[in-house]
Amino acid sequence: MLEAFLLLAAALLAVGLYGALSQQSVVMVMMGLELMLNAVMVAAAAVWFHTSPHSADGQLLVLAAMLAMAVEMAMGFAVTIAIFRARDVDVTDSAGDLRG
Amino acid sequence: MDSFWPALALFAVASAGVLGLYGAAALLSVGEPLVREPYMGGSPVSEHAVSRFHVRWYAVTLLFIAFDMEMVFMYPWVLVVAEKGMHAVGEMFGFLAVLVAAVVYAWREGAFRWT
Amino acid sequence: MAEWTVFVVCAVAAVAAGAAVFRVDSMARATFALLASFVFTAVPVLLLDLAYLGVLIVLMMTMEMVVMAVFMIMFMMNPAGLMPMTMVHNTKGALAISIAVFCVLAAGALLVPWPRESAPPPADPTLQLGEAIMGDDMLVMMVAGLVLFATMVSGVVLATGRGRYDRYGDDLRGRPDDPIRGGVGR
Amino acid sequence: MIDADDAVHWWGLVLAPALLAAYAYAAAAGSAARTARASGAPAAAALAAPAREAAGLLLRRRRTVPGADTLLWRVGIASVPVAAVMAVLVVPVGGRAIADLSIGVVWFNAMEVLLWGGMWLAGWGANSVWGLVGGYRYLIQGLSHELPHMFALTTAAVGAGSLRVGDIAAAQQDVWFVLVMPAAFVVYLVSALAMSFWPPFDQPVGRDLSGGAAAEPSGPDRLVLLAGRHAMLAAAAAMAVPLFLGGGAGPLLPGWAWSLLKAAAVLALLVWAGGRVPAVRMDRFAEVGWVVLLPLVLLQALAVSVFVVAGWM
Repeated sequence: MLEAFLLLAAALLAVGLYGALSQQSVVMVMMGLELMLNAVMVAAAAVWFHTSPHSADGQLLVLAAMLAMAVEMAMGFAVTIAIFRARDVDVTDSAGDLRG
Repeated sequence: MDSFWPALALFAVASAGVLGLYGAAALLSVGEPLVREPYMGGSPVSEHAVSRFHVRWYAVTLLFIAFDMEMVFMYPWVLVVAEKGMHAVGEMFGFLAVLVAAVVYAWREGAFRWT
Repeated sequence: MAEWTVFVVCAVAAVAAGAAVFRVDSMARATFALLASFVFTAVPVLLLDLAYLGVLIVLMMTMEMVVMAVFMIMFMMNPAGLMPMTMVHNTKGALAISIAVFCVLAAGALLVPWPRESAPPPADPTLQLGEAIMGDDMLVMMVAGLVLFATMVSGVVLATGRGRYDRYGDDLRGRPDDPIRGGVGR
Repeated sequence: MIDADDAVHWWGLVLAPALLAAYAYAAAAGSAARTARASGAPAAAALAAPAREAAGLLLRRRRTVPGADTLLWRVGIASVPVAAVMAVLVVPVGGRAIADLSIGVVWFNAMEVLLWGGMWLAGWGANSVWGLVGGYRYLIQGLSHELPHMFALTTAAVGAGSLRVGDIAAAQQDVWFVLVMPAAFVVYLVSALAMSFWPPFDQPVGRDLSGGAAAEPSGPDRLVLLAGRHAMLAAAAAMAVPLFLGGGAGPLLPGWAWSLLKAAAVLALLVWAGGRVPAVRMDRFAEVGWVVLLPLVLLQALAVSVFVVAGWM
């Protein structure tokens, strides 16, 4: 059963990676990152249950992934707002372009 | 250990109720659906509503996303606070005080106002 | 057997919904496909006896994805997907990398001899989590508090276009020049 | 997980949604009677008004809007009553819930938050400006009341030292939590009104938006949305009983009767207050929620935690 959960996590991570690599818009890139963190949560929960249920480390890893997701979202949106306000773009390719 | 089968069953019951209403309406209602422009108080509709929409409270969303992560820790904390004693209360409310300080800062900057 | 069925259905649905995020044109549909993916992955977590974490995923992800929808609609040029347009680069390379990563991870998942724990899981995993947060792993919460504080302050700094000095004037003595009065204060 | 637990009451699968529907109807009839009395019409005739309206909505020819995202629209509308019914999974009547989950409080919280998505989709899917603005209004209300609401729930859980709703009700043998944590109770009632966009928090379906999120839904869509709204109010009122009002505790009558009576009383209070309090605009409420309600309920939670640790509760 652990293998099945890890396969699910691997599939979610791959889908998220595809999105994060291929999308141009900052918000869509963030959605890819969220899917990858989702995969981390599933994997951490499954590994906790099957290999080390006596310690809470697996559960804490799920919480850490959730926290990372929230911070990533809040900061991602804040930076996007700041860039958008200054430059009127929300596309990663243009944000890397340093000329104003 | 919790059983979530009742939750699944209740979801089935609730969905069946909603589908039943739609089914009854399909049997009882009169005529084909009428396709009409959205109600605009009589004004002609000049564009789709589902276009870019600037919310004026975007700063609140950022604060909320950060602050609500605190609940992730507070719910399990509830189970141990009586046993761990005053030290646990101090830890949690110290943590909360830090976040409230950020809320006060945001208030002072006017982040809760529509801009 | 019933659990296995639920797992397979939810796992397939989670991956399908995750893939739909990058396939649909409508940004609203993309966001809610991502929410569906999260809800479907919460069910396998519930199957692992992690009642708290599973329900927490539904709770937190619903709120986060609705906020995500707000920003998707604000920033995307074509939020309803009414005009077909794509905003992607290097799809082939991304696809190749993703498939390669999946193959490596799947091989790892299947081939690595994972250690097995024969001890049963704790009676109440939520209690275990609470004891860890308040006991040995207190550092996690302390770090989280500081990180969240930093996130909130820097989020306000970056996101608000009009701070204190814009509202009150340079000497901070004028009346705030707000389009709409707030509920508390001046 | 697969074994049927002793704590699971399967008959509740039928009974709880039926009771919820009855309470939701009572809320609708109550507010119709209030409107009728205010306009001088006989209040008794208004008791059948919701049934007439529901029948009319079932029979009426429905309207739809060009360019509507029908899938998301339907999903959003349907999720409102479904979330309300799912929320009562953990609400005990006389000490018996369908399933008294060990994390019942979190479950209730999660189900009630599903309305954020549902209401936004109900507004978005219609491709109507008024509907969309209504959906966004619901979100900012949610962003303003949700944190105080969560801390109100947590305060009750701290008082009992458990997230199980049954334990919270049982912990009030000596003193009801409403007496120990009045601020949390008040905040809970405010958030109950706001989460079911009941007056004074009815801006998401406000008249100034010609109905807001409910402007375009017609026929069964409208029926499902409005029924879900009333069901959510009823569910929130029912949840207040185990959280703050001692659950099924009371003299003479059996526990289930007390649970139902208290839920009816809370629901009546909410419906009555909705008609008495001036409308609260969400642009004002955002700051009030964050700067007044949040610190207030946090101080309440701190006081209760200290009581619990000191052994006074």
